[in-house]
Amino acid sequence: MTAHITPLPAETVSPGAARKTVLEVENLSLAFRNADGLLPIVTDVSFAIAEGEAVALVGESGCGKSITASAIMGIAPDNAEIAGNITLNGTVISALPPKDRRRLCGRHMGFIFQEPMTALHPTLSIGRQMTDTLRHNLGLSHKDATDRAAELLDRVGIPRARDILRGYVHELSGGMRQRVMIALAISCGPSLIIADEPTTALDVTIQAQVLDLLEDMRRELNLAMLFITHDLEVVGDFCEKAVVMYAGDVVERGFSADIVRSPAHPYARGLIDAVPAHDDGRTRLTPILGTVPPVGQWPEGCRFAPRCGRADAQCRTRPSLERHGVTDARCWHPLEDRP
Amino acid sequence: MSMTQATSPDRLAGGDEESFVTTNKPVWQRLVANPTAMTSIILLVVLALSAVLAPLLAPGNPLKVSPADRFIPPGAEHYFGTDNLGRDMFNMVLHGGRTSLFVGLVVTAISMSVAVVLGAISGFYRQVDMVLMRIVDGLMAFPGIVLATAAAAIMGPSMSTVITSLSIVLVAPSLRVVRGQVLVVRELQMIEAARSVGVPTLRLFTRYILPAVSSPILVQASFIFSAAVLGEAGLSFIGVGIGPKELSWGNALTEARNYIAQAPWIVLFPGLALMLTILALNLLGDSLRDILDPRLARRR
Amino acid sequence: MTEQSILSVTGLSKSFRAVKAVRDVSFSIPRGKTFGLVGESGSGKSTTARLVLRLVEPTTGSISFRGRDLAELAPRALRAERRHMQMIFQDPFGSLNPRMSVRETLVEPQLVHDIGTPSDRLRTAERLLAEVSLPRAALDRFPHEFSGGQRQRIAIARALATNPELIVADEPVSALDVSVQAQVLNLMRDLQDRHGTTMLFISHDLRVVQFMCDEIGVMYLGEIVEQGPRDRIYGAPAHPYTQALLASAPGKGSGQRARLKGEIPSAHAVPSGCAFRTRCPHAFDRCVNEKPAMRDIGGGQKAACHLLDKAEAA
Amino acid sequence: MLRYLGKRFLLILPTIFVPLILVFLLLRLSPGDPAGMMLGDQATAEQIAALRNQLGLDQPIWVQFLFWIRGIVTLDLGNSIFFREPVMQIIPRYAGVTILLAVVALALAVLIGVTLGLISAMNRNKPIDRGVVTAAVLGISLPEFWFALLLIFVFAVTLRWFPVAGYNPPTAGLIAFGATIFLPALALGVRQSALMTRMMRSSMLDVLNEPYITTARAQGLPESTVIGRYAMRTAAMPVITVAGLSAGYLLGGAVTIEIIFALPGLGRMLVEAVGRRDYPLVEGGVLAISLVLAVLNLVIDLIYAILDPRIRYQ
Repeated sequence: MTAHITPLPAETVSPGAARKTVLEVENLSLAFRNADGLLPIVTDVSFAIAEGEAVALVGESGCGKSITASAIMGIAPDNAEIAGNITLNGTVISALPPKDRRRLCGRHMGFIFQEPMTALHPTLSIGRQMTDTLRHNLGLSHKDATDRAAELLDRVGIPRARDILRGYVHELSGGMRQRVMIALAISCGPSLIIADEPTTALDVTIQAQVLDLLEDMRRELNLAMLFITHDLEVVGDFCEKAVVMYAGDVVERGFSADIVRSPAHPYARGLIDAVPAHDDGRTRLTPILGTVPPVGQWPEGCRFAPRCGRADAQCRTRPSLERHGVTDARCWHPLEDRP
Repeated sequence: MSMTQATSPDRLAGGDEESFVTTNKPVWQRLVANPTAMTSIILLVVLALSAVLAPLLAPGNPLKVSPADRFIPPGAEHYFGTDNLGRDMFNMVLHGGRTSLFVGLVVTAISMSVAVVLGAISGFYRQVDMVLMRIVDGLMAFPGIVLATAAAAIMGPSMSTVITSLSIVLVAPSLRVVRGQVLVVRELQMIEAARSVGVPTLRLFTRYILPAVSSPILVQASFIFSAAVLGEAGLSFIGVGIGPKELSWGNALTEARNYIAQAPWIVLFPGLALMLTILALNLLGDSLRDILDPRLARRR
Repeated sequence: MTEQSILSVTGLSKSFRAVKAVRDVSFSIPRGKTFGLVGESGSGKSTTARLVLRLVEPTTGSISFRGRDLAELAPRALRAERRHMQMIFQDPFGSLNPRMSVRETLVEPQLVHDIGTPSDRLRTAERLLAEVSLPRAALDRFPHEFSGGQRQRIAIARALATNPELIVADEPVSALDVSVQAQVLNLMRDLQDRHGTTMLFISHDLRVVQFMCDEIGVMYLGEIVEQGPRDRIYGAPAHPYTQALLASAPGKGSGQRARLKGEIPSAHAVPSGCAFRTRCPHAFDRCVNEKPAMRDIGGGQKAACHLLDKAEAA
Repeated sequence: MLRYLGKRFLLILPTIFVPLILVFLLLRLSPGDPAGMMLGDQATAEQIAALRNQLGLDQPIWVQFLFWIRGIVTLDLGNSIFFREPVMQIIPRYAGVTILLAVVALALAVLIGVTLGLISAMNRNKPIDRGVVTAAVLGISLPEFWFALLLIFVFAVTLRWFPVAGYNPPTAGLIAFGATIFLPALALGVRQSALMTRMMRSSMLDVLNEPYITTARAQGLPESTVIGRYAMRTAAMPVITVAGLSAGYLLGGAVTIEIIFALPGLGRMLVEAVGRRDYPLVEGGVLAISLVLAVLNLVIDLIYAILDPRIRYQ
């Protein structure tokens, strides 16, 4: 445990009940080894999630949010060099050998992917995929595993669970597939769920249903949830806290409501202003100029500086993640004009 | 010999999509930077030169019989030794290469041209496609060597028989590849975009579809070349190929097999030459595909 | 249909074998305005876009464009007419020919329609590039050298090359990151203001449609269930589907979300009567038997729902 | 599922008839009179006329075609000119050897190919993988008749482990049979095993990149289950396809191998029949090979349908 990191004040989240921290990520860095040496993908990512809490990892494509998730799960590619501490329920898991890491998967951490169509096996039945997991992780008999699988499907709102167990992923609609994925992720009673853009591929009305289901599961099972998304509006609705990433860095961290309403980091502000919001009657949007620098071509110092209106000479040195008002931001010139 | 399987099987893994993705460097630069490609190209150039220059490098009639010089092992006099009739094997291998490469070249040119024309039509007209593809199914499933054998029996073994039957047999896999590519490309958004702009059909084909399918056609051509060389050798080997009056690597092996115990070199050298040619062509095809199809290349 | 309507679609339908992808769609767009089609997957909005341009042949219906019925035009005449109607596609990586430089891409539409001399065409290409804020140096580059947002600018420039009167944009920003999306949306609005182009804008994103469109049609299972001016649709949605769609959108706070039950039915098996009845919270027996007709509810707003009859009767 | 198989069956019919029609046309349309060619130079005009009449060659071509079709459907292919007995009695005598040879070769190829391909994929980019990849390229480039001669030289002539040529049927005992079938099968199977090695490797590498493999790992399943059950199930599909394609190749390759090893098989019979201009037997041989291939392809389709529920669903 390092002292200089300010973990998110979990105690103040829900006054009255002190919630146990499930996941703590400290100074997580990840780089790919290739012919030219190390290619940094993610640097100094720190955050914590308590039980029953949803934390969003927000950013545009290529910011490193998905690879952060796979580093936590222990399923990052072989050529990834990972530094920093990952603590799950009080145990430092980042130091464990791969075999032991694998054992945590399913039983302690569940994963939900963006595309359930490709994330579920095309030629194994839904039931087989669920019972394989249940039998291996919980040592259930075939019959018990099948019963439990049917219960789980029922619980995530899938009608005719027994029939669906015999079916295959291509026979289901998009929403049903994602429900199966959720059932699979919670099947072995994990304390942490990592959901990688779980509703991006779904239609608006189905997206709302799936978000509701995830919220119900989180409350009922007191799950800690890491919710990876590019959509700040979903974050505001669904997650208590948010971690905003840009080019492999955490640029802002705090309560979602604060970040959505009055972000301190110019990038977070830019993301919010770039979206045409309902009822705002604007005739022009406020885009962020330029494009996200590709991995390997990050500028020195603040990585957002080349696209930032507030950048000056100071931004050529790297800012640290510090408390500004109600959120933490990695910025030399955070926005002050907060309500 | 593989006459029905010129489509290298890696294609079946789904390599048909996205093969038109461009990368930054021009193709030839990537070819030069690829050691496998360079090795195979150098090998092919050497083989082609030795075939073209055979009359200079090995003057004299390669079929000239000299009973006094039978079964001389390889040495300074006869680099590859002599055979049962006292013919110089080095001479025979060089001249045999002329036939093999010539047949390969002509068969590739014929079958690929036919495949491109028919493939384009097949990719655009459903009814034609139905008929053509059933014929291709028939040709692909059936061993080409049996058809070629029958053809040779009826039309008599000769260079033109071999070229005709190999071309017919090898059109099938090429046609399937070209047609598959045209079908994939036809569904691309850039084609719909071109149509929405108002690009006429002929221009659509020449400016949009043909350039997009040219890479897989090139790859396929090298595999067809190797299949044709192999096919000619196999047919000539069993005596239904170019006929006994001409010289090819396959022909050279026909008699040789009877003397394998006494003079293994007469089996070794023509076969080695044949294998090197096929190897070079296959390597070229593989590396071309790697270069032109980055989606597959990342696996290697 | 107003006097200055440049495009007027009536009774447009398309069936792919047993699948009725688009059913009896009608709308018209006044010159210089933007009409938005919004809907979820399977709603038929993209097929409608292609039907309007006759990239897909309509099964029935008429498409009146510049005073002629596109559905009746012979292939040659249709191709000539394409000069006046262009399309922008969703995928900025797929819609450009990777073997053609930006110069060739921008010259191509002019060449095909025989517009101007070669040097005119080149000047137009340069002007177009400037209009979409790309440097002149981009002319000799190839699509793969650009980012997604830049490619979409090139696609927009190509669509403008023949100075068309109508542009159909099919999900033009949904493949882009939000920050880039804003750049492209601004550009499209600027260009429309400058050229007075009429636009048919297809999107699944309610926010984007609200930003871009004057008039909106909401599609469900191949039909327009409600249409009207933007502020009416967003301010006072009349159809239960529109209401649910707006309520499902994120950013409204989780408490406010009204939920639709079930999934979108397959286009193979469209429910009888009102297609939306299987998911509608207010469905009653009449919805099973009788297909609701589109009714005018004032202010240019129309919706197809039996509830509107009830409300009137009450 | 039944509909799928029915459809596959219909699609397989051309694979039987196209080669037969080609051979029919070759025989009838080639210059020269088959009857004259069959009987040789010494035949009298009467003899030729009699044979022409017997073979139906004096009929118009479409009548010949109908007769020929009837012969195929009723499996009455006439008498062999050389053996002077019904073709349908000769074929089975030879077919058994060829089928055994092809089956043993295929078994060897699958065994070697799947094993090496898996080892290679699991050790990607390590020395063993590079070794296998190189060996596979060499194997694909190996002309099997030359490889057969090399095998004979090493194992039969030099080491004397196997006979140089000849054939013992399985009824002569498994060891005796094995001794005469092993070298031919190895020679015939080597290119196939190289092809399958490559196929298995690339297919496995593809599948290992699939999201559902990540899911299986993320569910905590041990690597042995992930590879053995989740990855193999899909990675095997292309290998089965190759095995199906191999069948035609193996039957073709059997021609040369049977000649080299003096095996009394269909391929050798066919080449000899061609040499003797025994046309009924040639047609019979082609039909037999077509039928064997058609049955094999149906079996492959059936395996596919069992392994892949998506096919059953169609």
